[in-house]
Amino acid sequence: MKKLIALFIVIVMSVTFVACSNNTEEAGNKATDETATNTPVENEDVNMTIAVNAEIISLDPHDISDTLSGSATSTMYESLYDYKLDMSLEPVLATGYDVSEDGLEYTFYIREGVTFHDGTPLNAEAVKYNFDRVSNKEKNLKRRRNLLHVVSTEVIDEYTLLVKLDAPFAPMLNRIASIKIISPAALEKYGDKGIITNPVGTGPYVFEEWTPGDKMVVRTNENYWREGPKIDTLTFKPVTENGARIAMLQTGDADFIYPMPTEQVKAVEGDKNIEVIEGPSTIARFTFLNMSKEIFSDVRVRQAINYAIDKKAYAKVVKSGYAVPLTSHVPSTITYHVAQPEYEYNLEKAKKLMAEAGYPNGFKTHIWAPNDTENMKGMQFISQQLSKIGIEVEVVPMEEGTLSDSIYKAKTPEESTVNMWYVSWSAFDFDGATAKLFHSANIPPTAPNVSYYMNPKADELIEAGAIEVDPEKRAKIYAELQEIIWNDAPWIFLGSDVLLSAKRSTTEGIFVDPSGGIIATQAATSK
Amino acid sequence: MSEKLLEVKNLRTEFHTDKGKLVAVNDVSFYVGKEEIVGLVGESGSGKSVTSLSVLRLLPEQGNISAGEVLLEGKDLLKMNKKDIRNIRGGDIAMIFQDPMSSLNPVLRVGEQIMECTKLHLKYNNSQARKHAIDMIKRVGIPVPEDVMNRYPHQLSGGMSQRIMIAMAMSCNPKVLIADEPTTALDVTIQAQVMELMLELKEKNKIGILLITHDLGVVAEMCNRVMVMYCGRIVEMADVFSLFKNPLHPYTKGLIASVPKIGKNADVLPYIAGRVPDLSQMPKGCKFAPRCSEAMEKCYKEEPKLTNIDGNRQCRCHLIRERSEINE
Amino acid sequence: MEEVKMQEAKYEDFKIENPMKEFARKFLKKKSAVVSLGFIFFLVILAIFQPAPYDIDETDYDNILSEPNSEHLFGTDEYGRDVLSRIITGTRLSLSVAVTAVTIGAFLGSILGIIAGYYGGLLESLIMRFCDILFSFPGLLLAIGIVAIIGPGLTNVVIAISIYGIPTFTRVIRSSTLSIKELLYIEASRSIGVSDTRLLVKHIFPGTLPALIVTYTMRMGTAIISAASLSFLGFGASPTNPDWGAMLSTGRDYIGVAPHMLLYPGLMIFFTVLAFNLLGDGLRDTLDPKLD
Amino acid sequence: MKQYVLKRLLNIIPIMIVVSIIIFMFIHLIPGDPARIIAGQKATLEEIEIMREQLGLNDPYIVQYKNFMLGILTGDWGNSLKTGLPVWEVIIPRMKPTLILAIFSIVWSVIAGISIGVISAINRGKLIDYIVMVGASSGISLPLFWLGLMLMQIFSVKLGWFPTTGIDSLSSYVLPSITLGAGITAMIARYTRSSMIEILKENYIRTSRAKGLSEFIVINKHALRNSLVDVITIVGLQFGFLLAGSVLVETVFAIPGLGRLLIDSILFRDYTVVQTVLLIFTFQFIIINLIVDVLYGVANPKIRYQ
Repeated sequence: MKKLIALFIVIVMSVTFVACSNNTEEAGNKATDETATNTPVENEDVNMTIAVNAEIISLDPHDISDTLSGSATSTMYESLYDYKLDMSLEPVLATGYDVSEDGLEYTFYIREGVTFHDGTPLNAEAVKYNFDRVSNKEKNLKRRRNLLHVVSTEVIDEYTLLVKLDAPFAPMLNRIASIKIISPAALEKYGDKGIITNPVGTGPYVFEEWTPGDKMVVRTNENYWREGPKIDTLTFKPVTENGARIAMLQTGDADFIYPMPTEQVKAVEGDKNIEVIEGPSTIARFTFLNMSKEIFSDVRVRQAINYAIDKKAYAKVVKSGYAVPLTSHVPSTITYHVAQPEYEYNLEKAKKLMAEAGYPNGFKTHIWAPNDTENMKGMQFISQQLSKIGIEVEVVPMEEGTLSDSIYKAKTPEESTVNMWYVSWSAFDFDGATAKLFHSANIPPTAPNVSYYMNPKADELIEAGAIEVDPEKRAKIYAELQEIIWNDAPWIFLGSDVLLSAKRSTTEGIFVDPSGGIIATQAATSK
Repeated sequence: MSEKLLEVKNLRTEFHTDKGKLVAVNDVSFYVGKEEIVGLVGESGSGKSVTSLSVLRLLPEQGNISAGEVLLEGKDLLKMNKKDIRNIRGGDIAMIFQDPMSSLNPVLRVGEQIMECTKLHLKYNNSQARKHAIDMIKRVGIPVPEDVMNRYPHQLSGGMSQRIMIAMAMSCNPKVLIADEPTTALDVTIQAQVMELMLELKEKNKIGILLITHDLGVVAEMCNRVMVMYCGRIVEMADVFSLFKNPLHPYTKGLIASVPKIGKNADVLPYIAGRVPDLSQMPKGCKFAPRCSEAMEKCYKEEPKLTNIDGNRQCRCHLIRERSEINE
Repeated sequence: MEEVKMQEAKYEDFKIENPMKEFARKFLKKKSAVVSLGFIFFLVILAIFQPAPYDIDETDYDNILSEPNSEHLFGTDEYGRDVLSRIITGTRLSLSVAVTAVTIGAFLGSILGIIAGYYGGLLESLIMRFCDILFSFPGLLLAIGIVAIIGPGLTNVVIAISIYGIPTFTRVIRSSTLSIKELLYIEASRSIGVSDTRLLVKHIFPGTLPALIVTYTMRMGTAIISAASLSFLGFGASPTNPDWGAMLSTGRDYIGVAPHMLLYPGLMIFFTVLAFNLLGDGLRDTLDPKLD
Repeated sequence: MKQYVLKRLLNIIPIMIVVSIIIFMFIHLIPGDPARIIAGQKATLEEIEIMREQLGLNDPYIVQYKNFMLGILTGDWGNSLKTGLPVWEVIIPRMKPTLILAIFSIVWSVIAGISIGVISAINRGKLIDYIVMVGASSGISLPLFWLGLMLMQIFSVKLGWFPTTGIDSLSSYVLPSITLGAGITAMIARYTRSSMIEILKENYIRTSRAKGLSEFIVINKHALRNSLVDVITIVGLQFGFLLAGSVLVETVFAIPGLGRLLIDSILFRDYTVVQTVLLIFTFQFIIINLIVDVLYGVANPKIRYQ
């Protein structure tokens, strides 16, 4: 201890001595010393880094619900079918499927010659093992919600699997696409928790390391069954601070960033090494209007509000220009989307509707959303716009947990205290983008139909659409449904995001799909 | 008259404060001879401590010696550069202070603090310094010096601390020792021991001592010559016998009268009325005039000069001047 | 000079300076403190009169994020609102958040501190343990925790900052009370039979004032920074309010694009906090309370 | 001294019990249903109900607290609700960055702070003192996150001297530790300065000057040793600031440390992680205070442990 103190005093003495005797150089040395130690370890590997805005929560592909963990697991795992960039489905670990006429039996033909990273082969048995794991009620895995209609799975032969449903379910293939296939041998070996940190799949990359909260590194799978990436390793790095993420791209510490903060596009515009990539999304941005509340019970008020919002200004101010107006309750990237006549920005019309509804002088209300800057910006914008038709909107940012508590604690519409909720929703298929938000059975606390939209006709169409296996008939049902919802205006229809990512100009083969998933199967770099 | 070891000539020390410039010591001259103890007496605030600090140029930042000379065997300390004066400090002139407890560094062992001196001035190495320090501690009359060496100051009593201070001061064989109220903070019995020690050191080492005190008893017991200071000026200087027998200055008289004497009935102890004036509120004439029972009109207007009397004495008083003039 | 001063003290009856005058004389010598006081005074003027050139809620979607120019000296924000106007108007909010929070903390903390210092015993142990526990949750984390429980928003920020200011005041006031209690005159007046309450109000409380004033000033800076930090972490003021911290938190999204949104509110916070700290330093040197 | 340390260690037990109750209360007072948050917006009610049951959230608070304490005592701290990993697997990788950041910051700020304080004290009243002290006040007055962003903008983005974020090399820690240490440096500098000014008035400093010691030795040996005794306490108190500051700095520089983990876990209602991190924070805070007290005793021989 004494020695420590002595050493310490010596250091301080020398510093004061230097400072006393020579007052020109005080600081500055430290910096150069530190950079000297910063010589990167020579590494033969070609690595690419993707900086993302959140942390990877888990690497168990069956027990995640966030997009980013989905992207991360997608580097190592694959499913029977998967989405292409245009949101259509293509066979991956399956080669095809049949569906029985009653829509209750699906037969999947599994791709031959594919092996897991641990060397075990992919076959029908392995897929069954995975489906059974996901369906297990005891395990309560997050993906189970996608297989609720599955009653049983049967192995027909080595590469054929039969899946039986309890009721016809039109988006079944979309749900199957969400189930990634894990090596059964690895699951046996590591267990349900151990698999989180020891992923073994069939994907283009093999797991290398993951520090929860920090980066995940994967290495190119040499034995990938199709053409894979042209790099050695790929790193996912969570960088929550927007400015920091861009700085990484500017300095070359990152090869690809997602999301590219919309506000910052101008900042990188002049940089030749950086390309900003725009893409459509499945994300709808809107505001629930709680129809069980007196003020929003009149359709004219809800329409007036929609007329009073300048959607172009919304895109410009809130999304820095990177949003397109919503033309239905689902974004145009969702199959069966039909564009509806626009609620154009028309204050006169809005005021007239308000007056007709008995609110010539408007009313007071409040809007809720999480307390991050982006959501707060959206809320403020709505508040500013509605003030022009006399509606005084108090902006109430809430911490996310509190917000969900405040919304779901209401057992009945009468108990609900929410007035407006500024929110976004993203789904892969029409049913996913509709049922939970508009079916009368899905009002809180069951699900987020926070508009308390209860229209029997809409309920009927939602149910019919879900079991209609014929695409044409389905399209008709959904076209009618969209028109009804649009005219009832249970939401303020604001916009659909344009997804922004940015890459170094050397980066190739990394894409963001409309759901926000990062696809790096073909990653390559010329750096 | 013995050889002048340390001589102070016309010393003037000023302080720069937020109330302006204050003269703490004005035109002070005296000397200390070999094997001599010179007393410097006065109330608190009379400038005696400032005088002693001025000698070694140890004044706090705001203090400044604006005139005079301090000669050690003829060399002017005030003209030396910083390095040379440091060689004098603790070397040829050592100093001990009023409050021994606070004058030792609380976080350093006693031995270390003594050894520091000899290592610096006599260039001793560690073991030489250690041996010498133990020797010095023994000489100031502390048993088990080895044990004391390893103690921290707070583990010592007041008397022991002052002995250590003396040991430290004496460890480099100084020619002059300046002792600023060395016994004030100590118990009476300890006081006597410390004084005894100083007398003994004076004899053995043939040093000159400048003893600063407000205690006339101490002066009477130890000093050869005495100077009385008031408001930064020397008001009277005499050998110790003459001073006590026949004080000239009214202030000196007052001081001597206010010392309680055993045997006399002291129902009412005489004291000097009033207080030492603030340095920033100095009266114009004689600084003592406001408190002086014999003050005349002249005393309020004109400051008296220090006058030689009987060859060996000096006094700063209009009365004395007049008398001596009459005598002449 | 110190020795001389010490000795002087015994002879002070030549002239006793009026304490206010003496305070003023000493304080005026602290140039940085005087400048700071001037700046704070300026802020208070801004807060009261709010001489904002533009309506702070006036949006201009065609003129968003424009750089500082002759029309908008500090540029415009993401809705095209005038940044300078929002900063000026925000003065009231930022100052009142800090003042309220620190006042509540000071009030509760002082009461606890005086009680602990004066009565001692079990009460003191209880109060001081309470403070230890509050202190064992480091700094801002306590405020974050409190806001996490009671939700974000200005009122709650005020509550959180008040609570986490309490132990600081309790400790300072307690030790100040203790040292005053030791003073003879308290002993004397107690022996005459003055009631405890009177003693506390008439003698002890005024004695703790210097420590209180200095700590209060210093805490103002801490409170402003804490409020801004809470806003930065998303626990703070509503974005509709022109709160400096909230502006900063929005502004950081535009770093690189519209640095003025980050720079000016940041500088404003910095200068304000600096002013309070320098003023606190000056007051401490002048009032010379015993702080531990 | 051994007895004293032992006594202080024993004292930690009741404090930690109270702290654990407070933490438990804190966690359950925060509104928000972890089951719903973890399950996500698209979860079914049944899924949420099963999760709630599995997490024991339907049990009475007393039972939950009992299980929580039993778990801690038996070494089973539970699994992170968010990732499903055992909490320690989540926490341990997060400790290293925070620790390195804290050590870097404290070391540089102690060295710089004391040096600045000493220089300022010995030049009291001069221009350099004035500049240094206004600089130190500025250090305290800067919002941490703002300073971090500005430094990053200048030194990483514009000049490219340091990596912007992350913890890939030691140089990644330079800007974060400067940011985190700035305030502490300023605090220490101010404290050292005032302590030095007081100490330089002490009698023993006059003694050491009267011994003929050079000003350098007087300052660095005699004065500094004494001032360190005071400064140690202040350094100890700064650890609280350090922990809180690390939350902000880790956010700005994307350092996967404990502070960031805590905030994320609170937002996610990952109770098991929140309670463990809070216990670690308070425990280390208490331990550091104990170490500081002991150090104080070592540096200051006057203190005797009773």
